[in-house]
Amino acid sequence: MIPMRRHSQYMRHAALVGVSAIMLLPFYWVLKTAVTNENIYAYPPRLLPESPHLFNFVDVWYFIPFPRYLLNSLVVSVLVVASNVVFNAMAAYALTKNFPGKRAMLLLFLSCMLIPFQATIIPAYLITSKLGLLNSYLGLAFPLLSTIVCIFVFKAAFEAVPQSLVDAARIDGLSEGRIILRVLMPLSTAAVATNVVLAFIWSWNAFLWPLIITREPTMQTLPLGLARFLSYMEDTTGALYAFAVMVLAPSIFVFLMAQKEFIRGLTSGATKG
Amino acid sequence: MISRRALLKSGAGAAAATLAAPAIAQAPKKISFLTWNIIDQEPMIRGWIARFVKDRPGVEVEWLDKKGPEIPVFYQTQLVAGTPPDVINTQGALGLEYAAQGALLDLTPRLKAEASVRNRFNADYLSNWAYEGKNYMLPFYITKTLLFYNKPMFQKAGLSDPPQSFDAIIDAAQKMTSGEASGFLTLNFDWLYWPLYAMNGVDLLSTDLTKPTFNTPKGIEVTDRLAKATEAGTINKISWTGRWVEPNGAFAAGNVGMLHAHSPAYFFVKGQGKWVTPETLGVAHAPGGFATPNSHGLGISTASKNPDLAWDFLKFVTDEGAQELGVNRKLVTGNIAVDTKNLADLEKSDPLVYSILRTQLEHTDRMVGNWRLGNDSRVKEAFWPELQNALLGRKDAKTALADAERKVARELKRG
Amino acid sequence: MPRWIMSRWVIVPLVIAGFALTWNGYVALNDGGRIEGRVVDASGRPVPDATVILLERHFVVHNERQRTRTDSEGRFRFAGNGNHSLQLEAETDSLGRSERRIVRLWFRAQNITLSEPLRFNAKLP
Amino acid sequence: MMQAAGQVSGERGAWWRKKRTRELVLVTCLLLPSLAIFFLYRVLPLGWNLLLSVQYWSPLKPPRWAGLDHYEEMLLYDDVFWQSLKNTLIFIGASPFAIALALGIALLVNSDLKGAAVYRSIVFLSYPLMTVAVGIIWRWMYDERGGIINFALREIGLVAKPIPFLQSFDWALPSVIVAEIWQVLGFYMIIILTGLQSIPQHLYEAASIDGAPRLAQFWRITLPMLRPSLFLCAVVGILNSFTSFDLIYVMTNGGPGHATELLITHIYKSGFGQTKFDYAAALTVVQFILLLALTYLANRAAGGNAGSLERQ
Repeated sequence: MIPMRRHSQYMRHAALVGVSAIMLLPFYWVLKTAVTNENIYAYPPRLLPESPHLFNFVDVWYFIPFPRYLLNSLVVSVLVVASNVVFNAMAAYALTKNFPGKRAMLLLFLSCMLIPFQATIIPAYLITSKLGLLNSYLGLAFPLLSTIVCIFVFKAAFEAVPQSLVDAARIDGLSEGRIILRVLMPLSTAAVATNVVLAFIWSWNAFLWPLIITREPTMQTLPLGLARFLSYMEDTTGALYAFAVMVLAPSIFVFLMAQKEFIRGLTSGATKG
Repeated sequence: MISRRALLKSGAGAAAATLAAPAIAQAPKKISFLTWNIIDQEPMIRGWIARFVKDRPGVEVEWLDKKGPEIPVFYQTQLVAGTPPDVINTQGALGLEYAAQGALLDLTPRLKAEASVRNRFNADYLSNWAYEGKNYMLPFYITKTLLFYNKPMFQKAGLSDPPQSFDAIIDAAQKMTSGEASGFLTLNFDWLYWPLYAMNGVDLLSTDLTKPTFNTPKGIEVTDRLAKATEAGTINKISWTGRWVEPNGAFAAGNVGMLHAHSPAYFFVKGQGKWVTPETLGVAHAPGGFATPNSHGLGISTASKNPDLAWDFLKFVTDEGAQELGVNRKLVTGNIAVDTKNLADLEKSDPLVYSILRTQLEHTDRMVGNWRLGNDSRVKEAFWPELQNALLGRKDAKTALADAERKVARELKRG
Repeated sequence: MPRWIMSRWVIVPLVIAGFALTWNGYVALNDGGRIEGRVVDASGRPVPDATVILLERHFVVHNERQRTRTDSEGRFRFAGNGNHSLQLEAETDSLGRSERRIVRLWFRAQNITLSEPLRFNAKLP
Repeated sequence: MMQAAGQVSGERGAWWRKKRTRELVLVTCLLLPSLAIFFLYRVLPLGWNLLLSVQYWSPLKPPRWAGLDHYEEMLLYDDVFWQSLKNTLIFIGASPFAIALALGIALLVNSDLKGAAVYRSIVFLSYPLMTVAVGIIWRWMYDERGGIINFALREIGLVAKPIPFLQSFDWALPSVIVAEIWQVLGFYMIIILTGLQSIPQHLYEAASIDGAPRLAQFWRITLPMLRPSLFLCAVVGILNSFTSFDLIYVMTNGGPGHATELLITHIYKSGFGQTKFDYAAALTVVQFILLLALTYLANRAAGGNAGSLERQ
């Protein structure tokens, strides 16, 4: 009987290794192209990089003001992540309460999710210009300060916290705000991690909104740097793929750093009532 | 502007109410200059601005450069918000669309007042940006299509000089097609393929631009022959599916007989094609001298607060600036004096580029594919997908052109 | 020692900051913009008094920036180079042009001595 | 300063009303920031689009009443609309396959396998990437000459001549869908893992005691309990029909012809490419209604209520 169990374990490992290989192939392919300069239209493509060198990364660093774009993207992402955690927690806590019109509010949130941002560019720009936030970090971050999926993640995490704990805290005379901070948040650190990673991803990858709202090149973010790179180098050299690697690295870095909490957040946030 | 944002950061932050107090600071006279993907000439353009501002105290010029596909998004959002850049550089017929919308200033009175400026430019190219008889833009740099051909492939197929007619193109292409090699390839964006129809006497619209006139037996016959040639591999399929990197890359790979494209394609092909030398790359006009222009123009936004300053900047760029631009980027600027001088120098320093740029100034009276339409992109969206279906053999030529005619007529009626 | 010091949210940023500092220190020490090298003919003999041209890469085009001549032992020296991607080429009336050497630097104006000399295809008479 | 408790309901009513109103005030204050942002950047723009879709509007000309002309134009004359609608439905229709694939991987990873966390991270690694960069990578992998996919197919001998994936009318859309699934697969897997681990173990123990085979356990226990997670995956799948705008913009830009045109790219091209803002607004309204209907259907199918992540 035991070989049967071990046999199924090997089968599972084999399947997962296969899946991982398919998922990792594009990463390898972009890395391989980033470190070589051979004519990338030659056939057959070489599987192993031929005479690899890292100078493409140096070209990218100097071709566009990479540190400046990196700084802009980081500032916007920090702004978005911080506000996301605060606003989403507040909204989620409100949604755990029952008040008249709660179902309507949930439906409003769900339908807001379905409005594509690409179609709302012009009114969004007009509103931001009325608020005087054009060409500023706050303006870049404004539409992303709160996201609906994250509110639901927090809502599930708050509902997983036993009601008895919340009532005990209220009896001790804690104010609502302190209840969120002292009782609910510590128990849902994993949901916080989820918020951090998702908010970071969506603010870091925003492409169309920064394009519209920034005027000076010094205010642009990394995706716009990539678009400018694309326009001029027309992917004929390895440098474009070196740039893609340098743009992907921070997202992967943040995910791997917050990965333990993030996975635990999504996997235990909504459980163990 | 800045004070309001700092106030916002320190204030309630997200709950920002609409602030009533506009900051009326005595801003210096400022104009903004939006260019189309010319970031590689940053030092030159910064130099222009420095020189322009030096002897005009209190004037500021803000320079913005955007990638081609991003200019419509950026410019129109700014237009709606009422803060468009004062001077804008557009490619092909996009400028006419903005003029038709009323976004660009009519330059005819200024040109009439300063004949010296008007006579500076090649009249045919200047008239490319005339919408309903009024001039809206000045040439920044100009290009039109020509025929590049692979001399070694020509010699191998026993051909000596470039084809002089549509049939000659098809025959020459057939002789060179074998295995991976194909005979002919063209670019297809912004009507660049239209000379193939013009040399057969087929025109898209009537002279008064009100009715489509391409759905004729001759038009169907030409489309059919192109489709059959594509089917047989004589015409490389990338002509109808590629955009810029694919067609030029294929010609640079060295197994395509002819490339019908405009002059900037040369620099891409030279960058990628090791085989490209003055001896191996042939340059000629398309049969009949027909060519579709794809030039860059400079216009002034009607909502500009300093139109005179913008006009002054326009005159500066198309005179002093043109000289530098022509030399740095090896192109033709439409400024007659500058072009003749640059071409004279180029004849000695780079004969191949000289022969290419010379074609851009010849047969300028036979320019086609440049109908002065206010809704050019809509007519193009109505016509091209149908033609593409026919050329790729997904529809027979007759039904494709009939569908295209119905759609183009509808777009023309909508205005 | 408080536990959070050892958490990765502190260790990793510190490591990155450390690496960035040492790297910038190294750059500050080595960015004089000096380029030295030798020019030899096909058989390896130094070529005196050859013109050496330094070209700088600008987007996709290489523009000539400086010229210098080699000394009696075929050595040449450039100063004040501000770019990170260069090409070098030697030229004499008798031997024509040498191969065009692509020189890639780790940072702008990095001081460098060519490990391989610039080689002419032809031999000195 | 509590009043004497003896007074009758009127005063208790006032106090009661005061507590409820205090709670209502608290709820609105907590919701205010998020609501402000959604109102400014989602609701107002939708209203703007609604208003525009019934007018002839262009930036510098005074708007004229258009009634339902744009909708009529869309339904009767614009066959690119029908093509992009078909493509969008195919795009959304592909997400169940991706969800099934993610369910398979989640079941494999969810066991006590050594190193399951490593596999989990690898599969999820593709989600945080920038879609523009993913588009560049996949466009390069699908390349006819230098791409790895064509190379692998020819080495295996499946194909004699390389397939121009992104230039052929029938291969372009599936290729873009595969790239999108590659990126979103990890996110589906994580959501399903969330659901899997919220299923109490005692249900499985009871079933195995009764001798129910593993497959029956899956159909009667795992799948029904996973309904909220599957609903969230379906919603993410629906959202992807417009969040993958960047992927299509970089990979094929709607080409060849309109083979990979989605509603969102058609909206973008009509609005900014052809300066038909009023027509693009009408398209936006139609897309919003379509997505709302699809979400309602997914909600009904999943049986969950609007708060999708809420436990039963």
